[in-house]
Amino acid sequence: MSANDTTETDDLTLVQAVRDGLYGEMDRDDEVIVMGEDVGKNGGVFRATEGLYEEFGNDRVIDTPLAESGIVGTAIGMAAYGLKPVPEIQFMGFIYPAFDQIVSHAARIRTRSRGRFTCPMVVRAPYGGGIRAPEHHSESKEAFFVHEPGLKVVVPSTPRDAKGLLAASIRDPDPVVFLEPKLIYRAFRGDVPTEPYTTPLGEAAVRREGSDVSVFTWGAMAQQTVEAADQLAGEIDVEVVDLRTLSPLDTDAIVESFKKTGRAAVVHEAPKTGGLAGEITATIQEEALLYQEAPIKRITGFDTPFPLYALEDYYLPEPARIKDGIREVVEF
Amino acid sequence: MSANDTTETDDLTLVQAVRDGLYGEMDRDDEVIVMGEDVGKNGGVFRATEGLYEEFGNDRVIDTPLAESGIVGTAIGMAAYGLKPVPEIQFMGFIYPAFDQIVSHAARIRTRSRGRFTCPMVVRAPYGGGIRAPEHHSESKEAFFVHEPGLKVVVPSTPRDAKGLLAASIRDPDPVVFLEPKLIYRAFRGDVPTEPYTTPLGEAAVRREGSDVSVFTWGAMAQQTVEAADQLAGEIDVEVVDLRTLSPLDTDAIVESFKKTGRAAVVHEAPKTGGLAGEITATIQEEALLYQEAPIKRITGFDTPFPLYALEDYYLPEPARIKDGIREVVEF
Amino acid sequence: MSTLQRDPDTRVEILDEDGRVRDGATVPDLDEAQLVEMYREMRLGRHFDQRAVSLQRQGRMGTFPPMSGQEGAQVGSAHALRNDDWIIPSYREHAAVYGKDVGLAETLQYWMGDERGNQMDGKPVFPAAVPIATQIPHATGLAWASKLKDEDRVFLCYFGDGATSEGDFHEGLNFAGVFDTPSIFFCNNNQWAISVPRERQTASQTIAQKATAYGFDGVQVDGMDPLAVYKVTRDAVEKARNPDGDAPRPTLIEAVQYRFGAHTTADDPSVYRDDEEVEQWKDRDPIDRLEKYLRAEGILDDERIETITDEIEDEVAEAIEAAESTERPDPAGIFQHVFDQQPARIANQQAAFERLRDRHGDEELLE
Amino acid sequence: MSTLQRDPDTRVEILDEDGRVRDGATVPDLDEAQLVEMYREMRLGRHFDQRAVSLQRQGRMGTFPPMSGQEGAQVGSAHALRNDDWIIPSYREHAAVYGKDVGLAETLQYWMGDERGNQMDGKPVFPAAVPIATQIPHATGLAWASKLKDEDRVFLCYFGDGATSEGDFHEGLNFAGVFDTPSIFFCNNNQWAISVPRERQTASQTIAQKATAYGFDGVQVDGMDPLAVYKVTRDAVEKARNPDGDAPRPTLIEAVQYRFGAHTTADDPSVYRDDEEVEQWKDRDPIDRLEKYLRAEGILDDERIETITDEIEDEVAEAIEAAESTERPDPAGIFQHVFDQQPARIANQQAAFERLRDRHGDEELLE
Ligand SMILES: Cc1ncc(C[n+]2csc(CCOP(=O)(O)OP(=O)(O)O)c2C)c(N)n1
Ligand SMILES: Cc1ncc(C[n+]2csc(CCOP(=O)(O)OP(=O)(O)O)c2C)c(N)n1
Ligand SMILES: [Mg+2]
Ligand SMILES: [Mg+2]
Repeated sequence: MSANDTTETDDLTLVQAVRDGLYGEMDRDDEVIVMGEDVGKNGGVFRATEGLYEEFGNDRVIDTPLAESGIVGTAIGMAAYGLKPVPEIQFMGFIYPAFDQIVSHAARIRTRSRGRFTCPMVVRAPYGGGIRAPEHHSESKEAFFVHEPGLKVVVPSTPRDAKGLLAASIRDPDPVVFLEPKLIYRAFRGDVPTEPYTTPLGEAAVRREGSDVSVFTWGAMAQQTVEAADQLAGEIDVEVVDLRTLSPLDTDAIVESFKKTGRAAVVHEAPKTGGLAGEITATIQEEALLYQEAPIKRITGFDTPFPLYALEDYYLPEPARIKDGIREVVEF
Repeated sequence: MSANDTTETDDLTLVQAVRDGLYGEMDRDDEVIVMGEDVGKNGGVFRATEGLYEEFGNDRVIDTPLAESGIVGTAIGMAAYGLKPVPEIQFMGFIYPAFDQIVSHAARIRTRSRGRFTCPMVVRAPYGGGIRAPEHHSESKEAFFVHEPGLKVVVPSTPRDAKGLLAASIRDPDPVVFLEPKLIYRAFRGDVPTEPYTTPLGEAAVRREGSDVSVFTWGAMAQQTVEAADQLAGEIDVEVVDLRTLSPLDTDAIVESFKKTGRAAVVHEAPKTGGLAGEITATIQEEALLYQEAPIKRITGFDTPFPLYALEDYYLPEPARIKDGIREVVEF
Repeated sequence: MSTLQRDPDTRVEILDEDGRVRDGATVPDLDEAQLVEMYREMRLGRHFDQRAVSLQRQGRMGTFPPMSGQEGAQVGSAHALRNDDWIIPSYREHAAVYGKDVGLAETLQYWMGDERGNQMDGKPVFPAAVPIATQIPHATGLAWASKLKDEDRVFLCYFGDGATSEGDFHEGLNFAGVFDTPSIFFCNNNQWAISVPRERQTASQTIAQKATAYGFDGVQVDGMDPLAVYKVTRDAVEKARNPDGDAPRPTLIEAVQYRFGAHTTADDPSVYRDDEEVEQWKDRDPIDRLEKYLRAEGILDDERIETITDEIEDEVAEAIEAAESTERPDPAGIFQHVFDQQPARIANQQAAFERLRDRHGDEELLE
Repeated sequence: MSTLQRDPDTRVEILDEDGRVRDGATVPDLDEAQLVEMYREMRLGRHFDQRAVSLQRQGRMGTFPPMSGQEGAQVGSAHALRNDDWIIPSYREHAAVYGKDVGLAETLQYWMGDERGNQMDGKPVFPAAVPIATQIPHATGLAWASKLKDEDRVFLCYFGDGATSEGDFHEGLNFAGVFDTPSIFFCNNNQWAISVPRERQTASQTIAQKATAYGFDGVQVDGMDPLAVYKVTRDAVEKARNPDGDAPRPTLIEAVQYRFGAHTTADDPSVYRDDEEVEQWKDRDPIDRLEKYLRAEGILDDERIETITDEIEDEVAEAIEAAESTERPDPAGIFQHVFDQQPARIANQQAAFERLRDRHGDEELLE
């Protein structure tokens, strides 16, 4: 049930759309529970859960103690017992205390109980840099979760997708790590259908059609990339594919775009080594090597810890760096 | 100081060589401390620390409480204070409770204090499948650590390397995740120089020269790959490169071998998606696309949780699967 | 509630080492059939344990964690639960989950490396937890969800003395305190975490006193006295189900006991502990003590014991037969139950795998 | 030691809300100069706080965590340390680390997004810890290493009430108990973890009582009474340095206090707490209380206070000037200090980055 043009819409920021998505799913399904640090009365440190506590009460919008493993671990128990918990981790940099519960348990409970127990849980976390935040508040480590079988990993880059992908994630019977690009939480607004709807997981979206080169990206970098592509218009005809779901990857969409252009770049904030650009590159050359006309360029964060904010804008790929990378691919 | 032919040697298994390496480093440097669960009187569940407690006493060979974050977290404090702790994590599957301390602290303390505090710590963990072990005892998730800037990741595949790489890791001023392929802990013996020596980090080793195709691998898979290569002799001339250090990667060795053969496969136990085969593939096509004659084949574990042991031998790449993969590359 | 509200280092005890009721102790209200069933399950557990260890020695099973010495704590506590109360075990509670109708064959199947042994369909039991203490937050979450659904079930979570050092123990118990979940945290303090003795695990005098940190009761019980364990657990169940006014629902029970055998079949305890210590604890064998008590009460005699012995031997033999004659799991199972819907990538990997098997045959692949 | 060995809910208090010595309380042995210095540092802390918050409002600094209300706990505890004793802070201990000669300019530099502010070369202070409770195991490890080196230093670790819920709190304190490290775990219980009140953080009545779980003393102190904090900390330091027989070295101190301002400049406390509550706690302002006491003792008068006011205003103004006039960090710093020796890959990335900067200039890159 995708939204169409005649639907009633609101003009929302991405974080408002997240909130709207939570609201809609909680409203239609009593089993959906929001939990985490400061999600209740405070409405979340980014206001992503604003008003939910007042609307649904403290049995369904739960301020927890400050303990990420406890949050995700108890949520796994709740999910196994038939609820649909949506734990919030305040920043992705603080997801690691819960890493064991996510990779050893959430990801595996279905397999190891041969389908008896499942984990319909969505772990939400704002991620990424660029907002002058304190230390440990700016990392992008989506690759960790993509490498764990049994998890889905979803990253919206528009308000409309944020609501639809979140709804789809909550309705999905398997655990989803839902990463929200906080740099663009409030950067712009977009039309968001008022009624609940889902945007299917596992499907990439072409944000900009082009014939010279395909650029694959997600999250806050989708905006930077479209901007770079627009600036290159006339010079280079860039196709921008927003992957939206990082696990499972939409290999078909990647390969299809690449077969058309024969050239590609991947843009992500995460460090280069071991980042998903490698996975995407490997996938492309497995499936479409004969179409390949140039090395696939990885335009990414550096292999260094994310610097404190005085230097963060140097760390993050921005249009100039993206344009140079794209030119390199095209000029090869 | 690498071992040469006239050196006195012992005939050791890989795990004995690890123990020998620990002994040698503890003996030459009072600041080296071994700590972890059951490493003391019990000598480690794999006997990797056997006799060290008796030799060096309980101030230097420390049985800790059962708490991985506590083990690594206190080791970070000790390392910052000038000691050289070598914490053991009993199995890689139990490293995740310490993941936050490893990625958020060990990896970053040098950067974030601008070099004032460092973390000369080696986290040892047996890893990988194939020994009919219980659940959570067989995973290979080296890619998680490779994606974290500030960490080194080392995997020996021979007794000689085990001792030399461990010594180099302990002497290295930065944190190292040292993964020991437990499938081959006792699978064979090899000559190991009696005296302490180091095998440099960051240098791959060509285990078998060949001209048709390069196969990159590490850990227990190095053995399987050499076996497959030997079986292919006559039909296909396979070069086997054991990467040994996964971070920093020996890009030069990878590219050099690839430029010679123009064809490659990567063999690892870890799940395919997000595994290091992707990183290696991306690196190769960045540096040597014009030499590439076939898609680089990823011969890896599946994108599924590691099964309980009744099926584990189906999960792990073995010579038949490796040979088929190599043939595919060559026949492309 | 008075059994629970006591100084945490006063241990609850009922039977002495010779199976006599201690001065001032009250035997809990259990009928003969229940007492005999408890005895039978402990015997069954002990015998199962011995057979399982020997299966491992013969290469018919992988690593196995035996439980001899710990039957009293398992059986005593499991019997205090209502049928629909849940057990969230670690990896050593073979006798406790049996009390929830998990067949011995299923337990064997799991330790024979087959996930199907972890399924326990329809039974109020969570799968075995190998990563230490990680099941504790799950247990809190299950209890919490049940409370939110307005049920009146109780959730009993087992773990060892070593597990109390993990962060997940702390977080799981703290959540239980804050959300007042119907939880029992049952620590099988068997004195050892592999080779690490209890007193090197924590500097606290008892494990029971750790409950102070979470604002609910902690109680120590003689874990080798099935009647004392039953009593303490039943009181904790009562309180969890029907809390008395503002009394918090959760309880931490420390059942003091001993593991007679190795940590697992991969362990050699002679490296780190003396036989004498083992022998001393064997004097408190929970089976002997209950047997003596039941004989003295006229509930058991040689004849009934012999019948029980025969029955349990048959039952274990049948379970082994059943486990070993179960068809090996289908290799395709690797690719199933990863997600509800199989993604294309996994489907492709499965297809490639099947081609590989066709090409080479399982024999070559597994050689 | 008697200050520490008490019922954990008996709070150590010396000054009352009007700065008068409470009945039966003994003022710790501090000379005039020390008392005035404590007063001055609290005043400096308060003023620094206000200026820092306004810098943030003016866009001259990023997110900043203010500490108003908490000066008494920071200054009182830091003064109980010897020069070479260590502080392992969280992110809010601006006044405590000042006591270890970390300049205000360095603190500003860190919050202005420049790692150099975290260096504190030569000072016995660990870098700020943003991930909650993660510094606690580090603190235990530092103390342990020092003990292994046969030093007699003490290591004081700060954290908040919320931090006590994290697994790392549990593991860090448990290790300290087992290895008997010279540690003080100082909980700045300011009643709130962002929007979560103390009583929703844990069901335990006090935080001090959590020490029971680790086998060492826990003590609650009026954290807005710098003299009481000093006394309790000094006793804990004494015990850690020179333990009395078998007494365990570590101590958990719960300093009960209040954060007057927002959690950070990104927080709006009016959403989750009432002004009345804030006002009530303001009656216990640690600065007012010490000032009244020192006036009553004849140690301070209007004139000295005015001088102090002028001095601290100058000192803070200079620190701001210094921090703002420090050259921005070199972008190449991103690539430095990742490892001792720069690997080739990072060198290549740095070279590519420099080419990018050459090509475009910083202005275009940062636009
Ligand atoms: C997180 C984690 N760390 C380490 C291990 C390895 N290990 C398995 S059992 C065990 C000791 C457990 O001791 P305890 O909690 O006392 O339980 P017991 O085995 O005595 O019943 C250890 C260290 C593990 N399974 N999980
Ligand atoms: C591991 C982790 N989780 C979440 C956060 C986000 N966060 C920052 S401060 C804070 C509250 C801390 O409360 P408390 O421990 O009481 O210290 P206070 O800020 O009150 O001094 C939270 C949740 C974090 N920094 N680290
Ligand atoms: Mg134990
Ligand atoms: Mg607080």
